[in-house]
Amino acid sequence: MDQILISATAAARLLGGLWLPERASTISPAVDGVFNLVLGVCIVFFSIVVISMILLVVRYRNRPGAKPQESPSHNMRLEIIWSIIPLAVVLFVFWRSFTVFLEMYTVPSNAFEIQVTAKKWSWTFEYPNGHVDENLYVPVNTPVRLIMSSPDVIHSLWIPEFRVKMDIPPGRYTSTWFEATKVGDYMLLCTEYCGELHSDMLATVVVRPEAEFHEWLAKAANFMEEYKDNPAKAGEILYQKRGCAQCHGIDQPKPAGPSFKGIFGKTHELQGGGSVVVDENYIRESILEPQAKVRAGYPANMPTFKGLVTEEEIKAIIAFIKTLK
Amino acid sequence: MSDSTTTPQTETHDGDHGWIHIVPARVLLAVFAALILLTLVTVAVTWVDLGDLNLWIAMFIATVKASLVALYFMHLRYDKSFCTIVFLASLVFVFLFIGVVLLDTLQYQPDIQQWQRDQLP
Amino acid sequence: MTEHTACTTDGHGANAHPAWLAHHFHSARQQYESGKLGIWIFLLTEVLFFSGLFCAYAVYRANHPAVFVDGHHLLSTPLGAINTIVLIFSSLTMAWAVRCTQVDQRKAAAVLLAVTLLCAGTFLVVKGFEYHHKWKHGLVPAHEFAPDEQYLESRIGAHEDGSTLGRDPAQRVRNVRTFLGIYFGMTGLHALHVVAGIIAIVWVLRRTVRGDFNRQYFGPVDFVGLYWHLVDLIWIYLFPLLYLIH
Amino acid sequence: MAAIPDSAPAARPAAADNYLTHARGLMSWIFTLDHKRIGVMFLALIWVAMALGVLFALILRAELADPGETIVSKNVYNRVFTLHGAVMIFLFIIPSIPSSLGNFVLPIMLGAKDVAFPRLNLASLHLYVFGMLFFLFTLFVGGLDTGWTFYTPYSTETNTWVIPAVLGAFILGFSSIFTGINFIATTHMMRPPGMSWFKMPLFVWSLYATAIIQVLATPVLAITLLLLAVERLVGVGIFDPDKGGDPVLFQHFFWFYSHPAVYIMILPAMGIISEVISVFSRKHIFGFKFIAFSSVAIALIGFLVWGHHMFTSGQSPLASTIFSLLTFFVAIPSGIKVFNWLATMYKGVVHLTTPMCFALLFLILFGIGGLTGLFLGAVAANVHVHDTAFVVAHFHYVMFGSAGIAFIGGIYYWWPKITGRMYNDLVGRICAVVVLIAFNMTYFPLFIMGVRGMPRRYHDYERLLEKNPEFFDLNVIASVGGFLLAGTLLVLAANLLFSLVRGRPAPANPWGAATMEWQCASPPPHDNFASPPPVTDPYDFGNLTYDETTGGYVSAP
Repeated sequence: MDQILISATAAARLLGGLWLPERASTISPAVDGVFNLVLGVCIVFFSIVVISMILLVVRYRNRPGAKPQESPSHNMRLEIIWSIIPLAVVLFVFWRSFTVFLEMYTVPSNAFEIQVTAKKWSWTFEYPNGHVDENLYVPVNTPVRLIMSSPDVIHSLWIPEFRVKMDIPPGRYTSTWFEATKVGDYMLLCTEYCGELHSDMLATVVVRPEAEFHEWLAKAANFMEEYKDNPAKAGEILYQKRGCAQCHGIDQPKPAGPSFKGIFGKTHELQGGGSVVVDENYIRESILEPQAKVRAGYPANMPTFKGLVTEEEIKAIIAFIKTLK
Repeated sequence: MSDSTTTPQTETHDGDHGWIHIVPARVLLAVFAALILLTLVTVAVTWVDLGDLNLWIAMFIATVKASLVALYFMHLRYDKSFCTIVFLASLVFVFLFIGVVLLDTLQYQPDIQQWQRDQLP
Repeated sequence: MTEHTACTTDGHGANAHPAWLAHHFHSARQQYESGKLGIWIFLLTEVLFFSGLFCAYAVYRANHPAVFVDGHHLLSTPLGAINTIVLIFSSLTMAWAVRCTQVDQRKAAAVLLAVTLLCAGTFLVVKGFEYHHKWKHGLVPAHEFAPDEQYLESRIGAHEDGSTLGRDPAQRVRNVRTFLGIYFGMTGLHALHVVAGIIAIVWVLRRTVRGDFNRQYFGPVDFVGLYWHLVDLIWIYLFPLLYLIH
Repeated sequence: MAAIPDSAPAARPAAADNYLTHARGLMSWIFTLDHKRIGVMFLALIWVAMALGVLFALILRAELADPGETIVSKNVYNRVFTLHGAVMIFLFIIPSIPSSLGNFVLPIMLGAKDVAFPRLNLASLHLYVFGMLFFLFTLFVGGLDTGWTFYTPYSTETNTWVIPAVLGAFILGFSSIFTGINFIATTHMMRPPGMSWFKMPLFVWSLYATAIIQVLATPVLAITLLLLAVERLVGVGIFDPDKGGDPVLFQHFFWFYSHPAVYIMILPAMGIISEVISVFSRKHIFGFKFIAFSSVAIALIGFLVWGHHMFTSGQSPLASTIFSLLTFFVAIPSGIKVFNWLATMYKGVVHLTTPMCFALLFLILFGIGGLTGLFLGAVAANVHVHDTAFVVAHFHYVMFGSAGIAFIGGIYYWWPKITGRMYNDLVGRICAVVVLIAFNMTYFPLFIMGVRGMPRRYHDYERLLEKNPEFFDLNVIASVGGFLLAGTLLVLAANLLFSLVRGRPAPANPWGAATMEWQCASPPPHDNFASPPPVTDPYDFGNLTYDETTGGYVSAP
């Protein structure tokens, strides 16, 4: 029943909002302007072609005894007209698109920089004060610059509401910027095919007023102190924030990585024979050198977290895994 | 390459061999000698360090040698002009391809170097 | 294009269809010129085929000059020069063989083709020696690329000048690996084309000895000749680009 | 011309000596040098390839009908969309028109006995079969999951079967190069006396322009695929960033071929449309020189624009701006062609036979497909819609909707000449209308989804439904349309195969066309013409009158 309800509201929304998603960044109106200009050009040319085609077919349809009338098979003036006019139109479209592209490309100097790392099937965002999160929190009405890199394959960051997209090839930095104008939550998608869980590689863009954002950032940065007495809780936050959840399930197992539920203290077979008891240093080793002892039956494509995780955070994660009986 | 220059030439009768061109032996030998000479020159030039100029001199000499081979050994001078058009077209598209790819890779090179510097411990 | 002004009823007039003229061609000239156009277009595809490697070379040379400054010391210029001269000589003998076929000197053409084969063989032998020399020092850029450090030091260390001092060895190994990747790519593909050339020349030699060609029908020899000249032409560019780097 | 009497009893044609009955036995087919037999064999193989591609498409559409995992897992879905792309492009649409219809019709259109290099033509066919075997091998051992673009570094590190597929595409590239060499040499050297460049039919012009692209662009694909295979086997590092390589360099190499390749697909289709619209409007083609030169212009400018596939790939803004400007120039010749076709129909007598219906369908779908290319040419708009369902819709409208539909129109146009049988015209016309509806049902929703936020190659769009609940309905419409479209294609094929058994024998010139291939018998004799017929204007239908008894046209003496 609810499926029908969703479709009904969706159909209404579809007809209401003409095509383009919500405009939530400073560049969106300009991009939509170019988009609608090209849409107009398309509708005009398409209707010229189709209407004249229908008229010609109906007017000169094959009636008995109809004879083709004499008419010239070449007319230089006509050819010039339908070469120059389309050329003028497309050059005008190019000019409009070029001016908007210049705006999209030049980054304002006072931009708030966030390091983005896209790796096989999860995003991590690192804020200037060192806090790492799996969602993108940004202040509203301030330009934000994303400096992106990938350790494995090409990914691509797309935020439809901001009209922003940039591929992230490995081995270099690529960057893009936007200035959010509306508070709210938006979806961040990976649009360059990157393997098995390409369609699960989503994150949320959380736009908050400036004050609220900075307050959140400060609190989030030192959650480790906050949970000093309760490392398991800190471990659980890290389990979410660092993308472990993407591959290691707890209740419902995931294909990419072994589940964490009740594994502490157990012995597990390893790929290529041998077995290991799951204790503190096996977990620590698997975080820093994941390829060292790969559990049998799972693909060995876990990226290393060496240099991304502090000793204190490893202890918190171990404490968290212990609690998962 | 559509050109209307190759409208069918009339040919008097089957017997005429006007279309066969035989390169005289002395031309072959002269071209061979020139090529050997140029090879020695291009090797000799490397002993003199002229910085970037070396590459362009080497390329110039190689192009001279290549055009000698193409014009005389490959008959381009004596054959129908369309064969030359085909050969030049291939060079045009090679330069287009290399030129634009170079233009682009040079532009985004700083991003790569910046990333590589960050990887060094 | 041919146009028969003296067009008789069945289109072929007095001279019956000679054996070497294909049924869908009107005259020897049409067959020869079609073949010439066809081989030239094939050479165009060969030029563009190699353009990919020349483009990779240009991109690396423009963006990472150090790769070539380090790498080219590993090649021996004398061997490269010998190969160039051998190939140019084989081009001469090939062109001469085509000339002899056109003037019906069948024996001379056969001898010259044999000499061309000999030169091609020499080229491959010299190439083989170079490859073995690299392989011996572990300089083949495979998955586990473990070059012989001491050999690298001897070849590159000796030429250390201001620009390359103070570069850490790991970077040098990366540079050498990329250079060797391009070196083996270009010369390997060229060597494959030399082998294909040898097969084509053997085929033409066999037909020359069998006496298939005459004054009016020498297309195959000419076209294999053109292919061989292109192989030589590509080497003319490869030699300075790989061996004569400063 | 009165509606063709479809119900006439199918009298078995007298066993005249034609290219089908000229020689018997399997060997006479496998090692034939006759361009007509090679064309027919290519047609059959291309139909098989299309069927395989459509099958993969149906699996994709069935999976996407429901947000979660419907019928295939993520890994299988990734393999199916890769094989769908690779089979449809390398095995179906690149060789489709030039190798089958082109091989059959070009020499007869020039009054020649065969293409310039018959053995090269046969080698092209054998290479096509050899390449197809590679793809079938990849299919049976589990397929590959890199996407038909083989982007590195994913294609160099995935453990699926990439190398057989890459070698298959490498071999099919040579089959395409050989066809290109053959057509350029034939067009230059095999024209009959008196046929200058501007007395040649426009289909020959479009095949000539296509051959230029095949010959200039395919070698670069060959070296790219070779480097990819070497990269996987030996790990040289040209495209691997850890070893100093650059993945964007691979994209430059790949798209330098793949953009001109889309013009290899569309130009022959435009050639067919020029022939069909002129013949079934009973009027001389309008602006012959402009259509001919716009084919060559598209072929040459097509080499300057490959960067518009890489606007968001980290390509420098300077290069993006240059490519965007040049992309707009390449749109102009296509516009000129469409306007010239419309001008051709002016004051003519439009016969709505099946080929004409598909030509009009081409005009509509190419209208939508070509114009949506403007969104992708403008950098500002491209950034939003790149790599989304919008792009998928655009290239299906241009490849399937234009080149595929024109291919079907071309088969229906030359079917009487190839097989000597007439098909049921009414079934063809009805199918054309159903294809119009089904096609738009299948691909127009993808435009809307792409703009609203549906990326490309997504197996599961469950979480996207929160923001865009209409994705569910649009995907359902698309899937239903997809199955309807596949069914119509089946009916179109069955109609032709049925005509082999029960079709009326076809007269030499059923449509009243003035190009040379209609002046020999259908199916044509082994040697086409004893001597080339007199060269006339290929679009002058003045002295052709309809003859009731044979159901075809005869030229008044």
